[in-house]
Amino acid sequence: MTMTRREFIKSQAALAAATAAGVALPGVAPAQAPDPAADLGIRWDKAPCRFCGTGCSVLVGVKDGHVVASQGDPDAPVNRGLNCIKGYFLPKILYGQDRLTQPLLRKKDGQFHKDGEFEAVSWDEAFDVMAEQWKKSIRRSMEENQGKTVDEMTSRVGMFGSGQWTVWEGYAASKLLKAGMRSNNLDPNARHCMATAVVGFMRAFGIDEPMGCYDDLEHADVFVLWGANMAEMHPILWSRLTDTRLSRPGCEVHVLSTFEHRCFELADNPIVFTPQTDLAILNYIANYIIETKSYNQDFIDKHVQFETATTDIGYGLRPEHPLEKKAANAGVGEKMPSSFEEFAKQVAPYTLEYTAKLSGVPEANLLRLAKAYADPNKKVSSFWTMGFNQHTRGVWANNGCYNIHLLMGKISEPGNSPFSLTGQPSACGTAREVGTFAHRLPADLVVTKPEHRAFAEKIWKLPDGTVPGKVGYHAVLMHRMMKDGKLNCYWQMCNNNMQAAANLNEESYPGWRNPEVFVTVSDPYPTVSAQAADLVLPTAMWVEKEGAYGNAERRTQFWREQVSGPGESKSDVWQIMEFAKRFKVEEVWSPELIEKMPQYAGKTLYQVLYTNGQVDSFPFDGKVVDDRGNEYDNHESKDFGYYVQKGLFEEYRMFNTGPAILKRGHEMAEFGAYHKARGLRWPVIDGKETLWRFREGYDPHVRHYNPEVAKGDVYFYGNPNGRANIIFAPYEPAAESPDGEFDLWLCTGRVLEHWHSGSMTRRVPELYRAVPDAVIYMSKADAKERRLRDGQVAVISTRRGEIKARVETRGRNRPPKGLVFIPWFDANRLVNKLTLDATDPLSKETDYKKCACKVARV
Amino acid sequence: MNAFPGQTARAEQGWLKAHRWLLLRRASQFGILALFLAGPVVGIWIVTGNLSASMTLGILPLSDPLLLAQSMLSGAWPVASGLIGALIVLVFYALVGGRVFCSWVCPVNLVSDLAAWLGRRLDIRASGRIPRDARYWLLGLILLFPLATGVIAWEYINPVSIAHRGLIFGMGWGWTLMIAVLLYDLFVVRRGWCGHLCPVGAFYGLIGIRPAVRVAAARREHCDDCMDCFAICPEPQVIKPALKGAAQGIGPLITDRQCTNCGRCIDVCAKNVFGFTLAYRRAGLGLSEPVDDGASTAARGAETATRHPVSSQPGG
Amino acid sequence: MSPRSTSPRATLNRRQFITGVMKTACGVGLFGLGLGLYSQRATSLPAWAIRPPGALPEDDFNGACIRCGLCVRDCPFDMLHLARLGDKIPTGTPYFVAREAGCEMCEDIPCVAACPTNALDHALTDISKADMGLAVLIDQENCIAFQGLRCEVCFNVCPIRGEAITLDMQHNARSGKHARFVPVVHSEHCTGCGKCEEACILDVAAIKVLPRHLAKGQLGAHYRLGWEQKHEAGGALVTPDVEHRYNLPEGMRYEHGGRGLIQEAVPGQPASPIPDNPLDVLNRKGAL
Amino acid sequence: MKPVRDASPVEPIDGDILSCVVQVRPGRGLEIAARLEALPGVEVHGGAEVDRLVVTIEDQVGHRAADQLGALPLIEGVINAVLIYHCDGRALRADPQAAEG
Repeated sequence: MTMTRREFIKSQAALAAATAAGVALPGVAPAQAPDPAADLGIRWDKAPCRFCGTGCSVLVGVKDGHVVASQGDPDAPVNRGLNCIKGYFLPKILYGQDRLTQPLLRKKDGQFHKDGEFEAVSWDEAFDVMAEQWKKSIRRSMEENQGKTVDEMTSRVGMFGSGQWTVWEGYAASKLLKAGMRSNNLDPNARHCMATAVVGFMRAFGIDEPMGCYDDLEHADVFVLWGANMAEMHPILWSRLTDTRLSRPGCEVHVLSTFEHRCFELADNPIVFTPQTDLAILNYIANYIIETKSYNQDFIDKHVQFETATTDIGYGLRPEHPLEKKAANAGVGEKMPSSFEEFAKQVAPYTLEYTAKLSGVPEANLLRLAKAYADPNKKVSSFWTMGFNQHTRGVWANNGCYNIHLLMGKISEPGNSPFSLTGQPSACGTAREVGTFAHRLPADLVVTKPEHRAFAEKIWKLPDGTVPGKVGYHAVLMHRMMKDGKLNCYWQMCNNNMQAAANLNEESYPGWRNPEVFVTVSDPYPTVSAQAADLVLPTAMWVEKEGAYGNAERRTQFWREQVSGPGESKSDVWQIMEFAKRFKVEEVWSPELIEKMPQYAGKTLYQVLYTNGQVDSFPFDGKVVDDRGNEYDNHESKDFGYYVQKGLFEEYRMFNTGPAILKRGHEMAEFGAYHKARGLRWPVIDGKETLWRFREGYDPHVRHYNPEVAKGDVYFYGNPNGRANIIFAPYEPAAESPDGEFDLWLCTGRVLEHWHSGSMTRRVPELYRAVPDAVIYMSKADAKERRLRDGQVAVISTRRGEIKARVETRGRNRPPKGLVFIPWFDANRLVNKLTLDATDPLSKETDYKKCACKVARV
Repeated sequence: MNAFPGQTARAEQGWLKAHRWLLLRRASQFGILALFLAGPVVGIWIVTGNLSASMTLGILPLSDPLLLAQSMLSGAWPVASGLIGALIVLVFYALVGGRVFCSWVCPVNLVSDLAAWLGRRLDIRASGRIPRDARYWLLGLILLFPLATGVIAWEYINPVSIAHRGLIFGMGWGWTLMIAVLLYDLFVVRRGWCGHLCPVGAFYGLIGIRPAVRVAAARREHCDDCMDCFAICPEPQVIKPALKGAAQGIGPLITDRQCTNCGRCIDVCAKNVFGFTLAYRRAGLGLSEPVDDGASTAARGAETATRHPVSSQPGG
Repeated sequence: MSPRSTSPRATLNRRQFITGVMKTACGVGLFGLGLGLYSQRATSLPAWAIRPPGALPEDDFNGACIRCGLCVRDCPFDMLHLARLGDKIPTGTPYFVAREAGCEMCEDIPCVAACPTNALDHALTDISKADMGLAVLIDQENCIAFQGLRCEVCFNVCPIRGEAITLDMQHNARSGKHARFVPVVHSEHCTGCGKCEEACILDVAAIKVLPRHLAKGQLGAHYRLGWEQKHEAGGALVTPDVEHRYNLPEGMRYEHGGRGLIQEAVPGQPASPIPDNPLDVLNRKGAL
Repeated sequence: MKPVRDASPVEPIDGDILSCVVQVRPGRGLEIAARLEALPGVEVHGGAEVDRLVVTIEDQVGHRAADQLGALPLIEGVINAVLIYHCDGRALRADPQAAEG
């Protein structure tokens, strides 16, 4: 880093002298001297921001094949020209000094070797070695699958995708794995962030994705934040929420969290509760609503049904783990029907006194929160992110919030909205809608249902029975299977799971470095994952490829390829399709399957999956042109000879748009429309966006499914009977709580200045200077007890590992006594050596927010 | 006359004897500098700060009394460690001999010795003439400044502190001052700076009231008038009374405060006329101690200068 | 000492002595004048050079500091420098440049402890009471937080969090539905440590530490801010009004100190004062 | 931000950086700029066309930036070299990596 600092000072010196001499310096960064002449010749085009799920739109300025500037898109409805500090530095994230430009393979004297040193290789050699490994594993899988039915097939190859993939990257990967390799071991890192929300939606509404949109921010009277540090994680939405709070009389903000963070600056009702007791608080509010009879009886009678969840469902640990053995119904997600009266009885024990004592929250605060929900004239919007989702009972927490909104009928209308915020830019657009989960197919279809598989095989023109019926390995299971040697090929794309997955010492690292496993990582930078991989593929990022993201309010936004990637880096779509050329159908499909469609015999997966008359049905004449006559490159379409992105998107659209689709409600506009608009919020029915779903007048599907629906009424068409489910679930303790030896709660998360594992933002000098290293946020009392002074290095350890970091007692986060918080962006302080890989057994999403740790002087 | 002072001494008594005190002095000057530089350069922190004030091993404070005086005159009351440091330095130099600072510690001495050596080698005759007591006036002036303006003006251009601080904390343009002193000593006035102008030297001279260590021309009867000592000595006027004062009954002890105890006369004298003497042994040698009436040395110095105009023009 | 005598040689010596002394005196006097003028210029401190914590006011500091560098050595973060001859700062005195490295506000203030001459006043024991200068958010046009972007880096790095810099949340008139999080510096808490200037993410910092006399204005002695006086006094300075009563149409309320006229939602009474049926208005009894 | 042109061939030690404006005789900007470039650690950033060269000098092994600046006026054709900005090398040496726990 000193070199860039020195260069920075030197350019400062030159600039100072130049201004003194009144001389204009050629070549000094135009950002410094924004004279108008420099702005000529910049080509501006729109693109969604690379970072969080808010989905701000920016204009990217390109000159001489280089991104030289960016600006907030003034016409974008989400951010209207604004950005957060990460968005401000978008042009710089492409140009880290150590950008990967060539494939790197571990080799010892010329041959691939698990413990060899990385050497630069060509794309051909990289894919040859990789294909050889994958074919070896697929052969073993095919032998093991001899005689098994489609529903029992397993596979030894897998892929770990991302909520930062573009829509078509996810779609191409899903086809390659599920159809091509006949393996359901495809899971995205959205498993770590949104899986719980998905299961919550499916259990309550039978259909995924929030029913509200960002406009709720301008219509709500009360905002309730459950485990969501919006001030830092969704900065522009927080800016809009703050504006409503400042300008709308009587507006209240309630913030619930296990520690005090930046949102507490605006909190009218600050609530710091003991980890895991949010379940009790949710049930208390439901109880309060029922006791005071302020529920919306009419709404409940017409639109709601009651169920109760199976309890004592374990913690998604390894089967031989004592907690898992102790659990009566480990992993059972079954719901039993119940009634309003039974629900009332079930929530009755959660009185104000009981909940206050359990959660450690003063009764006055709980009462005020419950009153806000129970007041019929107050529009309430609840927002939550990882606090609810990364939680061993996260699905119950999600459903707990829907219960309250459904009891009051405050849903699917401007201002009344239980809103599950998405962390990643395209966890919705790619992971959830395209369905790159181990159990999913596009448009809410699932692999376990034969008719869903048949529908997919029909669209993909594949013999029936190609797509396996057994759910593949989810994220946490993948690492366990690699450690046990059952998953032998692992391709991680567009994320950094070695730094992101929990329990690094006991699961992730042994898994990746297991000699029987071949790990490929596609990434623009040498991340911690790349260091632990066997083959590293240089990847084009963000505007170095044409892409599409879907943000948290169902808005799909497209962008064109602005600049080409450095050296030989290629986009993920190119890598997937190029890799598909290495496999003949005979090497991956059983002979019986090939017989069903003999015309495929001898063909490569590339031909079967990507030149099937649909993906390659759009010609490409060498360049993409916009309506202002600007020309853009498209390296994938140039290499493959057809408009790849359009082909993939239009084929994907056959799943959610068109007359004979299985699941309505996800309709999208055609490819060209998205280049002309700042994103459209689906379902897009004959060109018109849907703002609030399930509400007659806003959502055309309501009238379709329930022709006699009253004007302005709701109809939850996700479920067959149009009713949403209120599901009761009790409070159950966390997987690991503080005890004698490990006496503190450990919570992990993010900071405003850095994105995820910091591989992009820590390479921006200004962001590194603003927040250099991860620190342990502690209360002054805890620090004093352990004789730790502010800024002093301390060692923090759990049963699984330890790291060293400085103590911060006067920073942005102020934990209560008994809890510490560490951000996980620092590659030198791998926080996930500490965390426990316990998950919500229903969604299989890891709980990064609670485990037991201790902090001591070094 | 020798081609260069000390030639015969070197021939007769060997190179080492002819440079013994010089080497010891240089060792002391560079040793002190090394103690200061050990911290920033090597990371072993022995002495922090610089000659203006320092802290040795975190326990021993030392501070420059003249500078502290100026600071106090400007109205700032120093902290205990500052005062103790100044007292320690005062007592030390009072005992060891006032101007020992000039020859054994001060970095500028290297420059003025270099100038003198170059002058002798290249035979440049710096014939400028200014009174040697100008330094006392300068001393008075620099003490006056803080009183009048509340600012230690002298420290802006004091080559002594700038040189030493420059070597430790970064020279900046300090090197221009060093070159100025060199050129002034070389071309304008021989021993111009240390011998005539430097108020720091004047101050340390005043401190040395009853120095324990003094040079004495104990064997002055062996002197063969080779004039080497006059040529080498930075303050030649101090030698005459001790060397040639036997007739007027003046003892062989060099009592003039200007003597910096540099020991060069001992080195270059082939006849071993000169030697350091310690106070308690002086009685034994029967060396008379001139009664000092405490009159301002300025007057005394001026008188000796005028009475021996010849002596201020050394032969060398 | 030769006996005082009036022989010609003696008078000659005396005259020579006096001329010698006068020559020296004039030479030194000239030198003093030069040094005085130079010192006048040299004592001017550029705004970007900041003294360590506890430093006396600049003029006293130049008198007290003996340029020893002990504070530079004892600073654990190595961010103090001694001015060199030729820098535009009084030679040898300690300073730091906020943009390069700000003062880390150590609780035990090692630099003050090391100072032998009270140039860094040993009376300073609480670092948050230090006064090295005052941070001023000068360039509101380039500061992206003023434009509505979510930056707040200076607010986040400030060692006296939430006191020296607070965020003033304002409606973003341009975007119409966002809020601006505007950093505001409070001079009574800001110690001028420079961490904000160091961390500012702009290429040239928009927030800079300036000497207090350059940064601060001064409210006229004849005027006070009413609401602050009331807050400090804990109550109204003059006796509060008696309770105000008003003639109001039915269904209307008036809050004296609050929102003024309030339309009471009387059940059955139409929300707007104008009834739907025009006849109600036309046939209303009573004066027009 | 396009990086500033690479430093001259001699590898700069972590010393001071200073920038100055060098006034040259009319019309000889380019010629003198080339000559200045030859000096170790010296880099001309522009201004040759208006005879006011914008020059940065970095400390090199054996060549202190301050000395170089002093030497500039001696070059034939150079009227004057004025120091504009001086940055102490140690400020640059505070390597953020070194500061980690």
